[in-house]
Amino acid sequence: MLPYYYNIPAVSILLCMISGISIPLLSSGRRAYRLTLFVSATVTLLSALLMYKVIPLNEYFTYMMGHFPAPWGNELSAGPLEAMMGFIFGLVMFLSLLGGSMTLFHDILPGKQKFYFTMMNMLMAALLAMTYTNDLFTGYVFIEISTIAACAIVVARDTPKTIGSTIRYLAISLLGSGLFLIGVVLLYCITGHLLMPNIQTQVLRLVSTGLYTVPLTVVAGLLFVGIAIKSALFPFGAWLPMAHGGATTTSSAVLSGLVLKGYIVMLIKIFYRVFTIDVIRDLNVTNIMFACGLAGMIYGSIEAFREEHIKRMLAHSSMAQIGYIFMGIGLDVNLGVAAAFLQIMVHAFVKPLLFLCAGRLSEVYDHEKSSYRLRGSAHKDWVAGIGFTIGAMSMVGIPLLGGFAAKFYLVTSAMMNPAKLWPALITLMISAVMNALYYMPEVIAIWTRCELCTPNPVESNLGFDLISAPLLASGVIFLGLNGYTMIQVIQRGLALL
Amino acid sequence: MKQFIVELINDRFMIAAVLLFGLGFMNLLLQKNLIKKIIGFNVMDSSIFLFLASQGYINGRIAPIITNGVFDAEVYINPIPSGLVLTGIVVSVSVTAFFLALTVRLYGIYKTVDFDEIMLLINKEAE
Amino acid sequence: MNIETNFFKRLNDWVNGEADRLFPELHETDAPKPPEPVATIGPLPNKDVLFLTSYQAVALIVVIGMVSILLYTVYKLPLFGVADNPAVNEVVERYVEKGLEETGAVNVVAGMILDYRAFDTLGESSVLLLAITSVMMLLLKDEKNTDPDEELIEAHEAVIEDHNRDMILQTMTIILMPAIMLYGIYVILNGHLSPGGGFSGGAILGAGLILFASGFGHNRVKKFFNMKTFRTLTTIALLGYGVLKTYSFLLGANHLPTGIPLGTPGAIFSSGLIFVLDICVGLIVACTMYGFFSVFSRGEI
Amino acid sequence: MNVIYELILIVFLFVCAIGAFLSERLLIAVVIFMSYSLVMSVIWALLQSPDLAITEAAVGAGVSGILFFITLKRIHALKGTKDE
Repeated sequence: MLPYYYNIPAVSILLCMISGISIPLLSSGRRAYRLTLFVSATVTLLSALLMYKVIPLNEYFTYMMGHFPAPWGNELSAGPLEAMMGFIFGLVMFLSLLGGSMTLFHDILPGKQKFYFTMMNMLMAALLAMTYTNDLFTGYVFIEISTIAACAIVVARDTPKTIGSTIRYLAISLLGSGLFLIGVVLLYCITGHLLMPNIQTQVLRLVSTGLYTVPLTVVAGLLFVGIAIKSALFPFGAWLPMAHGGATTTSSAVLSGLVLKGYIVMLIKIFYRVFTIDVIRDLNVTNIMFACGLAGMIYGSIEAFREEHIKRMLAHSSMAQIGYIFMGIGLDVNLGVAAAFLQIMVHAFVKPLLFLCAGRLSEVYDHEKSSYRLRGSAHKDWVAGIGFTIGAMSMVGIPLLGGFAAKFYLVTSAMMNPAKLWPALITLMISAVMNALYYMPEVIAIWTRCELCTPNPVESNLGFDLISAPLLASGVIFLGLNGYTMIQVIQRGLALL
Repeated sequence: MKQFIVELINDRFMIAAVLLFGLGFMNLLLQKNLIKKIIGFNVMDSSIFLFLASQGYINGRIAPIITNGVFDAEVYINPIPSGLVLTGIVVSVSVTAFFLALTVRLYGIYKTVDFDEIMLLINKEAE
Repeated sequence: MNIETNFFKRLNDWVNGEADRLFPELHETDAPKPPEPVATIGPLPNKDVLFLTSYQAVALIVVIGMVSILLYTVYKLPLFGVADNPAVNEVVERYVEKGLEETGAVNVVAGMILDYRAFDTLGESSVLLLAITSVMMLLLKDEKNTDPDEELIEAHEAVIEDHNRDMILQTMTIILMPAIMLYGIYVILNGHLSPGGGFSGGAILGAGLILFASGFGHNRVKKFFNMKTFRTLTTIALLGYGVLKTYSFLLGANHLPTGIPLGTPGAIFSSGLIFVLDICVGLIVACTMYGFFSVFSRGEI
Repeated sequence: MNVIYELILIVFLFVCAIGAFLSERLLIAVVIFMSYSLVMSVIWALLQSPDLAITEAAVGAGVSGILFFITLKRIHALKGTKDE
């Protein structure tokens, strides 16, 4: 008999799907909102239970969906890493929904709020399924689900700008999932399997016999480019600022905090469980990652520096953070991948915090988005002000905060790889300075008093003030304080993959 | 040269699929009209499914419907690709519907279906 | 003589879509002109022209590079249609040989979709639900996406439509409708016995509903198929699919027998769960396809 | 014998694909695209996968073709037909 916590991945995915499906039966948008909150809370608790059970035992299990074992039926596979990601997805989804609920019900028309929450539930299910899946084609199906759901929550705001940016976002990310599908198809042609462990045995056999080496490199390239397009790595990320800048606060928080990361976690899992990381390093896909990561860090920071609109500035800076993550993976060192994972987790907390606080601060001056005219808004809404300050400081890399821990381990892993040491260090330094150059003026602006501005009264949103801002901020601080233990847990998890 | 032609004829579906993918991909990027872009996307998607389904075909075997008690696998083709392509066709229809809905709304706002014009209008509005 | 030339000239004009028609007197009511484009773009500033041309050049290079890489890989791949390419392995053997006794489905593909790899198809049906929800989110009529002159044109067309119902279409619908519906239902019910199954049968039913709606107008369809029935049908079908599959996933994973009889192969009520799931998937696909049509053309179901 | 059928169909696929993109009137492009997906469903039948043939015919030519027509109607691109 399976221990009971083996069922948690399957139960959490199916729970999200069934609640997403049953939302049209509910009568009002509010009720759908409460159901989504309840579902994301239960998923968080379930993943916490799974983490509590799996991390000490350092156990990695696969779970058959249905009666048929591995190569025949679908399978999920979970370990310490997937449990942590599931926990973070659930928690951050819950907090962003809670925090952004005011602007949510203001931006979306009452008749269409239920559709929005169906999308949120399905997006949640897709993110969980992408981390837990042990089967490439299931991964492709849930990538399609997350693409449609992500484009739908961007277009929920129904302004001309969001519709225009959504059609570009949809076109480019369909390109990405098309390339990913070609990768899966080619892999099926040469290995004959769709389940990750079976493909791995075939791939290792192919590598040793030297058969089909050209298709193998092309497959690795296609899977990487497909996922890079969808997670807005440097050359492919043109759609990100418009899409994330225009959406409602909750959508942009969830999109840049979680959806971009779901694809990267899946890519890491594919590289570890399908190709094994040393095969990937021989195919020097990681060098391309390293180069794109560096370019992304610089380009994202420069664009964010030039940006006036506060939300688009945050979107550009997420492009830079994606560059950090891919640079970490591209460092060819296990500690590098672990540091990239820590950066994923830190960014999953920091960016929603920044988006939510920016949304609240902009409400002080009736949806004024330009960072110059947000002067002194923190005094009217001090919770959002403090949250924004903590988030900005973590992005800049002030010690004792999550951003610093991630950057610290990125630097130590760069040390371990002398070939890529200098470019990594220089770009890390430049982008840290650039971060400071566009975050610090922001923080200073919102805290300077401004006599002649006319801030309007701020309706207090208890969910934001008491739960989501404090929890997100404490998540950032928690990651900052015991970064070392997190790196240990992640490295043990990576070894198990 | 003759051997190359024989091989070309033999791999006809895969080469056709790749060329159609290139055609659809090029049109998805280069066509100005949104409707043409969506047709290009459809051509691209169905070419990937043509490539996948042609992988399942084995010469001289019949469709995987078990008829009059014949059970051994040498008689039937490989059923997995047709199962995957079935899923793929429905995915590409639903994504086309979403794309078309966006085009209708964009026409409603900007009264044009030319993608570059729309993007210029949006950038003009943004400043 | 001049009737033929006149007739063929008009037919030629009509085929090429010129304004003149075969029977001009029927349609002389002229619909108001569609509005002029609101924002006209002046000559593009040279910065954008440079960007557009460089974008096209880069796109062309990317496409040619991609196609050449893929052609080279296809050249290296196993040959087409050869019996021993790596895809034909023990996975296929089990699907074909033990497929009938394990899933009870004569059609191995249906057995594979709805039983071996049922999780993909659950994701698949929710892709359909997402698509119809997002289309409704965009196109359902509310104050944001209705503009007055569009309403005017639509009202005018409704008048034209009600006046001269298309006789040809209606008689053909009356003839075809039962055949299409029967064929669709047959394809769904025999999904596990003959080729077909939920997806194709549902698409046929959806196309039948669309034919009926375009023949007899939306109000006739709205009598038996409005927003409420659409919502309940899709949700019940998808919930049925989800709950049944959750039941069989969780029990299957814990190696407990689900106790669903597989029935005698070849009979309609064989293959246990697959029969019910085929009906659910058929319902979802039919409602979604009709939902696409009515939301696109009328803005409400 | 089958090879010749398939080669003809593939040539027809290319003709349809190129025709759909070169035609300047959108109505013709959509009609050619529907014939493209019809030919694709014939190819599925030749590749011994009847499920795909029925689905592609019903969904490819049927439903997505109709959606294209309605979109053309909504963006006033149907020149010279009943819409005018």
